[in-house]
Amino acid sequence: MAEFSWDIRSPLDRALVAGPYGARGEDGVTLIEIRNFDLVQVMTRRGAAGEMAKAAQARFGVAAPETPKAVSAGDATLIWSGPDQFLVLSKGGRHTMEALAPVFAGSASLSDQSHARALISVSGDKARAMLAKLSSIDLHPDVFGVGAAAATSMDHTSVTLWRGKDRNAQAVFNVLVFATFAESLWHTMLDSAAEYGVTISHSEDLV
Amino acid sequence: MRIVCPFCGERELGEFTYLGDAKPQRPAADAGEDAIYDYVYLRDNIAGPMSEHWYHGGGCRAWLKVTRNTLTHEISSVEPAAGAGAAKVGA
Amino acid sequence: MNYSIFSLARAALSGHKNWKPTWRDAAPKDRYDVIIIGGGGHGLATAWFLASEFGIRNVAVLEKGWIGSGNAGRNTTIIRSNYGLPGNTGFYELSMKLWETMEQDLNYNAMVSQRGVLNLYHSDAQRDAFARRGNTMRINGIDAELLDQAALRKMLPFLNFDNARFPVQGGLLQRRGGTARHDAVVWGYAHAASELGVDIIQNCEVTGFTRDANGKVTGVETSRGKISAGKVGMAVAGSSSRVAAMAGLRLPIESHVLQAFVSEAIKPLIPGVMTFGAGHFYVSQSDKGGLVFGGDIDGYNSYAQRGNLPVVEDVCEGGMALIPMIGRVRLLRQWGGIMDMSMDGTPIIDKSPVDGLYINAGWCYGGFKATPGSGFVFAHLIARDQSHKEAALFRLDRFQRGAMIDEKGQGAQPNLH
Amino acid sequence: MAGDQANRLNNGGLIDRSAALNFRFDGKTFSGFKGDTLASALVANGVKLVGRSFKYHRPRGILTAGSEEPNALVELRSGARREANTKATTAELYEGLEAASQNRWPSLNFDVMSVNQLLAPIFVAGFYYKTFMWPAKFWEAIYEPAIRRAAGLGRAAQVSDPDHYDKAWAHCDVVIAGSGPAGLAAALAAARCGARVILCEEDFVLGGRLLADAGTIDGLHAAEWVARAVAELEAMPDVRIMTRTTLFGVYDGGTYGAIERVNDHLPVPPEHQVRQRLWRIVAKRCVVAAGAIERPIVFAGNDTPGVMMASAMRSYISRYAATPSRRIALFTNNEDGWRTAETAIAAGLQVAAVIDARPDVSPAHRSLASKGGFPVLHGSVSGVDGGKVGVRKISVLLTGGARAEVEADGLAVSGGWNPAVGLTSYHRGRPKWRDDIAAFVPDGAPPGIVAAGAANGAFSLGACLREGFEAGAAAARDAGRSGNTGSTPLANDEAFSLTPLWHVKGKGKAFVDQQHDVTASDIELAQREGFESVEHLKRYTTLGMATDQGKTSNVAGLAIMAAVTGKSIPETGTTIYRPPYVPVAIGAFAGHHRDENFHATRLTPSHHWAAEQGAVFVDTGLWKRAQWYPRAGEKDWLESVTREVKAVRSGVGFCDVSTLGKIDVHGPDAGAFLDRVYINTFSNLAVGKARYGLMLREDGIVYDDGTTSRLAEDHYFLTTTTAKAGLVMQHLEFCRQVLFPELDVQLTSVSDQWAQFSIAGPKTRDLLKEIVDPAEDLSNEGFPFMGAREVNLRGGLTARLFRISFSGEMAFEISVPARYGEATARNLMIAGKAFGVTPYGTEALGVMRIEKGHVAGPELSGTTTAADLGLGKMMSTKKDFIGRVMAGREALVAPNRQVVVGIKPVDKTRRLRSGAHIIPKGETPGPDNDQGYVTSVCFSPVLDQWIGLGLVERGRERIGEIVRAHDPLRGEDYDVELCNSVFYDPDGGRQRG
Repeated sequence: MAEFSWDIRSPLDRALVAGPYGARGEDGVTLIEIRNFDLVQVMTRRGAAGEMAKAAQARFGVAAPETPKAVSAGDATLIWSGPDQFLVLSKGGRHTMEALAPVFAGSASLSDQSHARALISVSGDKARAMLAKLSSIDLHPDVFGVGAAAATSMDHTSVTLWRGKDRNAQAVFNVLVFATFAESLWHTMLDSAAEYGVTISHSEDLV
Repeated sequence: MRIVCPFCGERELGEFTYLGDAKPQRPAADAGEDAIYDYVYLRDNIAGPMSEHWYHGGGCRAWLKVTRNTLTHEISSVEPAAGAGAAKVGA
Repeated sequence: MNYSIFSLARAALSGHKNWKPTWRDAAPKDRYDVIIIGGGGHGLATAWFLASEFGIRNVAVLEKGWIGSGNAGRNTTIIRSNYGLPGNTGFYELSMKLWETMEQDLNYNAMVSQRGVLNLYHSDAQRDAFARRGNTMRINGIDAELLDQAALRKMLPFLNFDNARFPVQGGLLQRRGGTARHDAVVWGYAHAASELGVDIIQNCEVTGFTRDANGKVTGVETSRGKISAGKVGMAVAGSSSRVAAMAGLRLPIESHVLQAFVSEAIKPLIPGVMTFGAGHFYVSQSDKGGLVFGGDIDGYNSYAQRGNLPVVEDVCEGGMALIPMIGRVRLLRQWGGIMDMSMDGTPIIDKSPVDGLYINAGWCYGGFKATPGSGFVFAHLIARDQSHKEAALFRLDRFQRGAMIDEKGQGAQPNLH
Repeated sequence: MAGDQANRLNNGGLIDRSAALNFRFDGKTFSGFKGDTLASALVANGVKLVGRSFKYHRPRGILTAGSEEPNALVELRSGARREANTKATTAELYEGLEAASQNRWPSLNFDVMSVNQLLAPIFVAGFYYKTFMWPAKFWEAIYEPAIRRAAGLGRAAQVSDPDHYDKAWAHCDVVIAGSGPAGLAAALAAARCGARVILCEEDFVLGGRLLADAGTIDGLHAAEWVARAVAELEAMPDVRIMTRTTLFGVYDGGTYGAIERVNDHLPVPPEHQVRQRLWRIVAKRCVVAAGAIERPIVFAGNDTPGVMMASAMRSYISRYAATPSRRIALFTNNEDGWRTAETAIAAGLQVAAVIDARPDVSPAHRSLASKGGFPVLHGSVSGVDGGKVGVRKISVLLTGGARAEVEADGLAVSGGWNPAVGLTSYHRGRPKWRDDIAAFVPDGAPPGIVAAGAANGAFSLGACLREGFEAGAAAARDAGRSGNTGSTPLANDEAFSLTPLWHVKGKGKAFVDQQHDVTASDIELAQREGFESVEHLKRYTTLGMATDQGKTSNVAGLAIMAAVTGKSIPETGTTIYRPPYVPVAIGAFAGHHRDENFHATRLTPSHHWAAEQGAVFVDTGLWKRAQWYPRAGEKDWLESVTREVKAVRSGVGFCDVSTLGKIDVHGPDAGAFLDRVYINTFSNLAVGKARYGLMLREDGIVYDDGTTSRLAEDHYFLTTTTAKAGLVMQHLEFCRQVLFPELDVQLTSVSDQWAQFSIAGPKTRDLLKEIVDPAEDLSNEGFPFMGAREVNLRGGLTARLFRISFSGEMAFEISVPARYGEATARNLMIAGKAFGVTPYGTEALGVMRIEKGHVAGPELSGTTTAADLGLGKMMSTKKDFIGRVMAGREALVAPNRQVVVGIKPVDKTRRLRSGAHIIPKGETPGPDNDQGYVTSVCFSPVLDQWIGLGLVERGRERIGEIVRAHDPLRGEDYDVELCNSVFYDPDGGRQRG
């Protein structure tokens, strides 16, 4: 009987070529694809806001976001994704559907999105200039600070965008894009960033 | 045009999809054919402030009731549809 | 006043001092047999056909601004009869036949130019839908040709065949389609109707209807006083709901903004009219040299006669996707018209539920090409109190009966038609 | 090379004499300097004749020094980068620039078409409407092509634009259009308040009129003040200065369109860079400091090369150190025009005379004249001698009636100034007339916009600074910023005295719109023919419709119309102002959305695997789907597809169906919710079962279909068609949030979460047994038809398995988390190897669905009812659902509707084509017997012939009838039989087996 191996492949597996891209000698934008994560959509049931909030607080030690923001909770990030709903993002295996199901039983419906999205982190001196070509959101530091989040569109493609913790004193913008659009948006990102010079890599860790 | 989504804040037109006049209410199942014909087909087609259904499909996926002047495109109010944000109902 | 090269040459000798107004700028009389509300192409054509075909010359056309100030002066000038559903097919062909003799009938050059209208397809499914429509046309005696990619490569080598997200695979061509100079159509009908005694009254806004004890419409109230009439016809696309409301009617119509664009004038570049099948873009080149183009409606109810940037971008994206050589051609002007969007994308030409009031409405973005046909069948309806056979399906009650004429299959959502 | 620039001053100007640039105009090489425009470089080289006019092909020179230029239009660059109608006055000079004059043949100097001037008496406004009607056929064949060739000015490139464009968003508190004194003052005030400021300047240097008309501000020379202001602004992090950027449009909600000419000043954009960028600027407030445009006076010969706007002449002399003429006459009706005489004298040029239309001239100017030794003539210019070599002699009609002549090689004209009212009028606000300056000023501006400085009719330097500063401070305040603005920059308030003069009557053509060759007598003719409304005037004469958008002609045109009708100018009114403020390249509006990037591309989870297999892909919406998998030796697609179908029907195959829309429907009321959106019932579906569902629009027409499975008591997994996935999600959210908010339901799209494959064929179970954990029971009893549940796979993965069939064969759909999609495809190949497993594409999928009579996109056309599709019995009579009532309307239940039926050619070798119409036998095709059409076709390997589905009048009652398939488009007409739409295994035994 044949043996089956179930290789996991990111939707950007083919498109992502690690290394420099675009204008030579420039290093304006850093793109990192993050590959190993669990992502669960939590949708509060009708009238169950209080119960859900308690459950979330108990599980994560922080309040679930009720407005567009991303809340860091130790080993998870809770990202607002719409009214009565948020995403739980964690390193693969930490907060899976199976683990969260009993937590929210009766107070929220869960939907696994771990495979439905690709996660791209954008940083660098020119990150805002590059994102201004893709996003209609105002990313000025006074307006879109650390922890700000938005359910929005980039290049007519739905994304969840939030600002993570700064890295090397630079802003980091995280983009969750639907998996089947990921390669297309990736190429658009490269086109937008090429004039600034790009450094490309991927990571198995949430950064 | 920019719409202030009650959940997301001000967003640009491209994130929204338009449906139309929010005034007609879907008649009850037994309301009869005339009532539903009226609901489906007849419009006041207001020249002035009008309550409209917009969908924030490029954002939080909430359906919104937007009051917008069809003569000037000026938006005077935006509220969520009854079932958007229902988790707090009764709470 | 007769127009020809000879009259022009004679006038030149006298320094063009002897030309008379193209139409008489009339003041309202107390009473007319028929009043047409709306001095656009449809209203003026209706008046001309009433006078020339149906012998009713005591007619006034009331225009709230200057004639042609509505959609007649804001469209992209395309004429065609390439429809696929019963009701539409015959009507638009009637209109096309009238275009073909209009200039001689009116003694006015409206620059009717049958340079061809080409709908491009980009998939097998689209080809099949075009085949169905083209065969409908042929069965109705209308010219239609289905072209494949090889034929198009020869005919229009500049289209994006090889480097495109949705490569052009072929097209449905109606050679008799084309363009006409929109303003000249208005002026031509005004000129010819005026010659037959029709009063064209500008700056005369209708503010209400006068009704008798039985509710029958007996005339109109206007910014220039009351005028009585045997019958009143409304041809006010863009304002249909507002005028109908004065008679207590609600219509299956929404008003939407459609933007249009013209580029700087350039030497001949694009031969006929073409429509992109994988996005929202259509284009022709005017006699003056500008690329006249447009796309989809903005999608929201509007009476503002102007639109927003997303549609401008969407249309230009379509243009660049189809014809990448136009990248450096500059967009010169953008404007918007108010479309009378009906619930099935098809017009309404019918007696209204109010006695004495006749409705010509719901033209969506297709009213210009219908101008002569609409005028003819509306005049027929008003004169004979009976629908012309080619407009027999454009009834107001078709939505109650479930007899919609929905070319796009989008149902009762006007912004999708 | 500077020696070539005979008309270049030795000193002064904002040009870099150390950076000479060579360029070519009409094949001749010239040189200029960095800092020049093409126009200023031509001026410096003594080139006067630059173009030919639209209709009469009259020789034309350079009239202005800005984006209002009507005459000096060129074809810039060559080949694929050729840009027609480029204004020489705004084209920045670069090394190697190539330009050619337009609308002339064979050369600019000798233009054959200038014979049109002889026909000018006939070519009056609207002449074409009065002729060319006979013979009718001649219009398309002869007249129109000739008119088209003659029209159109420049030639566009005939090949794909090789440059790139992009688009970006910017956000700020205050956006400012223009960087003249008012714009800079506004920027300073707003920025000092802490506002986020964007300052847009269409020129490549900041300063606006200060670049040519120096003055003293805060005691500093204007240039020094500008430098300080710019330095202050540049030091502030929230100020963005954008040169080469024109704010062109005002859209709703404080959105502004701007075009940045990023690299138009270079021969070719650098690698990875764009040519131009479209900006959408979102601003809380906007200050329009776009200045004013000097207006001409209409007189005979006013289009002669060498006639130039007075302010433009100053710009060439002061800013570019280039002298358009050596001996200059000035014709003015206002104080400001005199500055040109001052500038000319300061530059050492001769002033031949000043012709001033006003009754009085100030003592200062009188003494200037006597010092300069030139006469001041009270009167008007009535004619110009010159032609293509340029101005030689000027005729003057003196006040009182006498005539005089002035010899000069250049004539500067100032008729006053028109504020740039475009941006403030784009929301259909009409500007208002101000008698004191005889000009329209902004009124009814869109919310959040204010004009300041010359754009608002303030023509003195002091007033410009004050208004700009106040407007900037107010805008920042309105945007919620407060701070210390410092003090207002101060300058003198020069007097602006003007006596309106629009048109000097005289012999010869007097041009109002120079580019479109609209003359004063054309306007009089239009009035005579009843085209009195300004909009009729514009349309009849084409006044103001040229590439300069009437910036120098509109107001003069309506002033002349006002004069002939006896109305005032404000009564006559203006036409509607329309964006863009300057013409914008179509490529910029498209940005990167062109070629393959026109729209996004969606890839299925097995895409790259399928590509490795050599699949041919088809575009389905945004998706790329494997259409078929050709094998070596197969001669065409039909052979490949037929093989795939046969392999499935005799063995097993699989197909990626991940493109179907997939929606999780959760919550206690999920079943009740689905009952309302589907015509059939789902609340009674057992957990672990799937059911086919059909949904209608509210108007009773079929909207979409798909299978929905119940995975748990409160969890359904709904699928939609590929085409409607997004729309159905939107529709369901509408139902949930708007129509039925009382239901406790949650919806999520899981389309991208799951890779889904259909595995079909009699050997499906054999294949699955290889890959599914042996403990799973896949027998008919253990996993019956329409079953749905999770199963474990060998190697540790959990998958969902659905026993549903589109092909009519024994089939399952398997669903795995999407990142396992590619592995699944590979593993299915391994598991099925022994059974000859064959991957199949959308074509084979389509063949099998037609053989089974399943309806799809062509039948779900948006006009068909459930009954039309043969699914009327699914409509529940026990509940309300969307579309129930409207579906019962008389015409939708009429017995003669076109309904789905099977169709096959009587001649089995014949190919059937979609789009053929159905006509009864023996009748002549016509609208009255057009009974339907063929919707879907395929070659059926099972039946070994072409078959199809169609929508045919009373089709189901006519099974067995022979009718005609009439296809005149393709020259075909043949007999077909109407038959049962289920061609294959009509009792469904195979899929249940």
